[in-house]
Amino acid sequence: MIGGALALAAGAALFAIAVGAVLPVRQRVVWVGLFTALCAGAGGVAAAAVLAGGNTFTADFPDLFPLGGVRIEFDALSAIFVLATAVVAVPAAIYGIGYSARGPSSRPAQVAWPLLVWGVMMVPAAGNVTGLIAFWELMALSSFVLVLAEHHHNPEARTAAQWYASMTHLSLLTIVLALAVLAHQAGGDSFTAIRAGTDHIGPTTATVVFLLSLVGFGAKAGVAPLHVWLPRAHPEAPSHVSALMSGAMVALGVYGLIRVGWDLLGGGPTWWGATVLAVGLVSAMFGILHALISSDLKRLLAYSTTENMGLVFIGVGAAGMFASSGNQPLASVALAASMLLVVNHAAFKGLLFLGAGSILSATGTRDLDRLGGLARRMPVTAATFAVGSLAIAALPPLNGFVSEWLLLQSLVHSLPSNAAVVAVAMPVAVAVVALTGGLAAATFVKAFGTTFLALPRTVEADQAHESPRTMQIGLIALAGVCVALALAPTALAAPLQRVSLAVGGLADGRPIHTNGVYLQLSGIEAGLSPLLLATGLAVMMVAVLVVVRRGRLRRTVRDIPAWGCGRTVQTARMEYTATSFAEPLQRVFDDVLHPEIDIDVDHRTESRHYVQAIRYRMHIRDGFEHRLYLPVLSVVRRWGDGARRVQNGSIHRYLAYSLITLIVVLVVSR
Amino acid sequence: MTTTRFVQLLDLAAGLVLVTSFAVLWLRRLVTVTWVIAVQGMALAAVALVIGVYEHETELALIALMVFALRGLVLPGLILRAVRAGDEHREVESLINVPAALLAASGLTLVAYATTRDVVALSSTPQVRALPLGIAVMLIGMLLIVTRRKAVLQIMGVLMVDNGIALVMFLGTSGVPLAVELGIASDVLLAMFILQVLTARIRTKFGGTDLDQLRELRD
Amino acid sequence: MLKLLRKIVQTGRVTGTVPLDAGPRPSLLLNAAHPLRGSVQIRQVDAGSCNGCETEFAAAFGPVYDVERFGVRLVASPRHADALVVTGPVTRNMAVPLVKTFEATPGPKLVIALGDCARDCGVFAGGYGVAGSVADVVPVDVEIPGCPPTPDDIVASLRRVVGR
Amino acid sequence: MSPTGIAVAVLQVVLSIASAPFLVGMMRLIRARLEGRVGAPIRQPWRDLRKLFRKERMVSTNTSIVFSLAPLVLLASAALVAGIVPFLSTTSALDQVGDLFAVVYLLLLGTVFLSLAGLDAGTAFGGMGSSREMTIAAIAEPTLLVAIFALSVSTGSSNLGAIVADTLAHPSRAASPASMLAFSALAVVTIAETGRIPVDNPSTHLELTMIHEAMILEYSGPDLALVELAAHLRLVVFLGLLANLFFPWGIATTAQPLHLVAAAGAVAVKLIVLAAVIAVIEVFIAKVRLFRVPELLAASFVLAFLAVTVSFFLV
Repeated sequence: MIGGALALAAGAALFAIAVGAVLPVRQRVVWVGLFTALCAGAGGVAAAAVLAGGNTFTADFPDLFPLGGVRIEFDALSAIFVLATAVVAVPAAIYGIGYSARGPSSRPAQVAWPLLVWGVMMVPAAGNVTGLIAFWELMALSSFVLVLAEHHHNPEARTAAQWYASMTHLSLLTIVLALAVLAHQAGGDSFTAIRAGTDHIGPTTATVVFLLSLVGFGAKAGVAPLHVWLPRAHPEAPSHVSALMSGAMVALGVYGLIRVGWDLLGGGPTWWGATVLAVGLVSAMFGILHALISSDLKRLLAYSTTENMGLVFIGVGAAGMFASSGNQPLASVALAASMLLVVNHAAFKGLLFLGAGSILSATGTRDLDRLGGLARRMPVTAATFAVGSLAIAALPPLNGFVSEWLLLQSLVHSLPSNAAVVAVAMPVAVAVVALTGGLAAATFVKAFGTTFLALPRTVEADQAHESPRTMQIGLIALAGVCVALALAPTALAAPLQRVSLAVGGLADGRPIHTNGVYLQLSGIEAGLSPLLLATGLAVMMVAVLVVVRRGRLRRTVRDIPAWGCGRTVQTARMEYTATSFAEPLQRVFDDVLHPEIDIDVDHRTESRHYVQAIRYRMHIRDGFEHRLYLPVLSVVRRWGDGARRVQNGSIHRYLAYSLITLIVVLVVSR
Repeated sequence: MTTTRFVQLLDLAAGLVLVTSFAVLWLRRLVTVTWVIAVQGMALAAVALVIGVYEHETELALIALMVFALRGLVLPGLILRAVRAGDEHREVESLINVPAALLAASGLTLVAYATTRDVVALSSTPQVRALPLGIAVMLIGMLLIVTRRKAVLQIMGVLMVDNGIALVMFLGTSGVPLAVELGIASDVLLAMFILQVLTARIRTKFGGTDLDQLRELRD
Repeated sequence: MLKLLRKIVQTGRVTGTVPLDAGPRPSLLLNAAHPLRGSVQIRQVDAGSCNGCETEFAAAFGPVYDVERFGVRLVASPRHADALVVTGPVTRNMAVPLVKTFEATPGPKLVIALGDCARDCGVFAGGYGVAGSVADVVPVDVEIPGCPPTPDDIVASLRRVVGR
Repeated sequence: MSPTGIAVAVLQVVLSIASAPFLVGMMRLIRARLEGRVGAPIRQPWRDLRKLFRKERMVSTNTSIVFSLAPLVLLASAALVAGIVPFLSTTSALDQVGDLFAVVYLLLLGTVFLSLAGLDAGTAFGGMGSSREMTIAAIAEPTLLVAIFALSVSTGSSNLGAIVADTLAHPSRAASPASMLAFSALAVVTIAETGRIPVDNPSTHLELTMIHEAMILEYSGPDLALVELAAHLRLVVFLGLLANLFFPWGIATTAQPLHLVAAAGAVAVKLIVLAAVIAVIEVFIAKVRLFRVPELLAASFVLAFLAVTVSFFLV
């Protein structure tokens, strides 16, 4: 059945590519969307089957490429990532039908989209080095095409694509290096062979492979300081593509790291985990701070992806540290927390990106300071975006809370531990996770509040209409997934156990016990019932409502303006904007963010005691980009300038170079 | 005194020494800071007293009395006088802001714990387990010296470093010879006097003791 | 801190040092079942006053008169208010804000005109910037005469409203 | 989930809602007395609420459904927490439903909805209040969770019932440095989260200094009553958490009526003492500037952080 589903997925993807290349625009969009959804759905079914049954599916295609074959090895770890992909890809594909009709309907974009979905699903399914790299590159190329899809009317997309291409190449380069070294040392290309050959790998080689893959997969996951492409590329891609990229593609960085570091290499010393944890801490803080101050909705979501990947890294790193210090049950809880977060993140970040796309296509802007009042104009988008915002802010009773809770439990119960580094790292980790949670709540109050509530700030926002039906279906489906994951995370207890068994080097055990309603952890006396929590909240609300209605309610006055301190006119210009909302927190973190603020005051010509206009400009640069990348880039540019002096276009000089080379070669190889 | 009671009292007193050093970083009014330094000295005395009573060492109890008088009363009194004498008894000025200083101090505490783990592991007496507190107080004292602008606060920093050293000695060696303690105390007193004289001189000559302004003397 | 504590102990309670209820107790304004009995929140509107009435009004909430003990409280928004206390003749610029404030107050609500100016424009009657008395702009339920009214008068009138 | 457990939970919710306005009335009375005033009677907050429930409800044309939903969510989340926290007995049915983390995040849910409602009005002050409220909530979060961390290190569980039972079994732990540090950290956060001086002034009339009050400027009648009641209830919940996590004595470990009555008396005494202390402190100190609040919260964070360090290394 698993094989059939995977074959169906491949067939659907091929068919979608074919119709994307052949059909005229209007049918093209519809059929590509439907078949991409089918492809993702089939992949999801395969993943669900593996997670439910626990069998690993393998298949070999030995002669697919001239240099090596492709092997499919579909185990529980692969399946959880494919499941996450399917969760976001099916609704995104359906949404894409409506979205593409007004946007990226060109042939290349419509061909690249099913390719990307299929590539993202097949990367975790690959069972050998060649397969992994092939699918990885497929995914990278198709996503690159899609980032460029709207470059005609959006010049920003070109610089974004440049950054994306270079970071993707860096990522691919390091991954290829890491996997090549690994395969060479272990004496085999397939993962089974590598696992069997880990004994031949010395600790130094293992460390080199681990660090290389940390860089390569970390760049894909968008963790700081390798995140620079993410806040550029994700906003510029079409929204359903951003949903898939942010929800599922970046998570493959985590997949790769776990697969190479803890599955193939079988784990390592404590500092591996500590390094991953540290990267996670920095990313989480950095990501959420920049999301907080960002007033571009999609950029905000992209930075929040860096934050969430940081949280996943914290979980993986903590699991690695616990595993090396011998606390296997806790390691499996930490791993379960990050895997649940991957699935949850796919659902809510996908939902939020689709919502952002809906807003973008209705108003033509992503600038929060130019939106407002959309709740009554776009009720479906507003309701689903609200679900996503509450979920990503980790508020109960939604799904983000469950994974946050698991993560905190695993961190909190690490003490007392006999490893000093654990004892030092865990309080810091809890503090960072907590601060991240608080800031995420503030960020998404800002995002939802300034977009959907109060008065529209521009004419465009005032004249917005709800998106077409297909887009609404995508939104509602993902919101439904969020709610389902929130109420019944217990259904994932057994699959998470299979995942933790699949990663032998990290954890083995049964992280979560459940009787259907309560979540209980192994070795930790702590319980949570998201279902009962939601029920309790609903019961309380109904009770309050009943009591209030019972006490003879007087009439409700509705058609009145808001209380504006008696001012004659109350306009949207008086509302707090996204920038002003974030200002207090930005000031609190001034020392980290280093904002550049210009204030110009124009005086009236009559007297300089009267002010004509005040212009306030604030610019916050990405610290890593500014301090790390730009210096490196300027050095590279200087080399480039030097090279230009060597290459001045004179044919004589080029011939002279050839002569010199020939002489050198002759001398050297004498 | 039962062992549990002893452990509790010891932890409480040693914990107070640490908390007061955080309070010094947090507070802004110089007079209040001086009071907190006095409380720290008293807490230090309490540590010595608790150990002395538990181990029936009269000598240590005597030292406790002396520490109380010197670090709880005399030295803070002198500092208070210096603070009041200058017209600078208003607010602390710092090179880094308060939350950053507090976070740095908690980092230093972690460092203190992490670095003394091996020592602590050697012996499991309650005294030794509280040892990192002393190191932490020392480090926070140094942080104070490094980050504060006013000379008076540097004096307090020196005093805090010294309190930390004393705490380490009480906890680590359980029973410092009286002579050693006397010697150290007199050293501190000497340093105090010198600094105070210096401060007074600088103030009469240049007015105020802002270190950034002092730097201009060099140029 | 010790100084403040000493001050508190030495001062003791100052409310009631000025005798209240000098005259006969006026009849109550609201019947016993009225929602506002026992709790009246007030939003004060200065419609153009010379601030004499404000001073006296503020004194009524000070420790000496402490009208808060009868369940009267000042609030920051007319949405929270049950009664508007309006002072001064209504100037042209304040007429619209006053109406807006009245409209923003949820019912049942009262308007209390505080001081002679609020009742009949007082010495400002006929001024070029005056739109009229408070009653010309919004319906007035209670009038407190005086230029300015004493805190005693204010407390007595507010007690009439709150019924305690 | 036994019927008695549910009964205990319901009892806790009802009792804490009923007593919350009285506690606030008492705090106002204490302040008034210290200021030399007579002050309103203790039952005045209930009178105000009763009146508000009988007034008109005003919903401006700017607002969306969030505005009407927020008071409900705010009160419901606080009430649910009142059912989870062991006020009267450790046998509440809701104890296993959520632990301390759930409590913290439930309270944050209420804050988030109220902040959204503040933005929904579309007025300058509403947005200002929301922005400030979220700022404080965000930077108070680490203190809360790290303090919980400290508590759960010594007991090995973050479940409220387990922590209370553990403190009852080891009374000496209440006086340990870790526990005292965690208590002071949580006390500071309680003051920040319930909008008391020095973070926010609950009786201010100046919009520019407001935090909580600024968000609810637009509410009227029954909605305002719900918001106010929820604010009172949150105060009770926070104080009750402080009281019973650190001084659980008197709490019932069964669901027998007699024990519950005794526990109600004990928790009432604890709440009154804590509230009185806060009221007295409020007379003595001034509100700090908004941008000094992070210093206060950083200090409380350091206390919580030290509590973790100390609880791990010293005990």
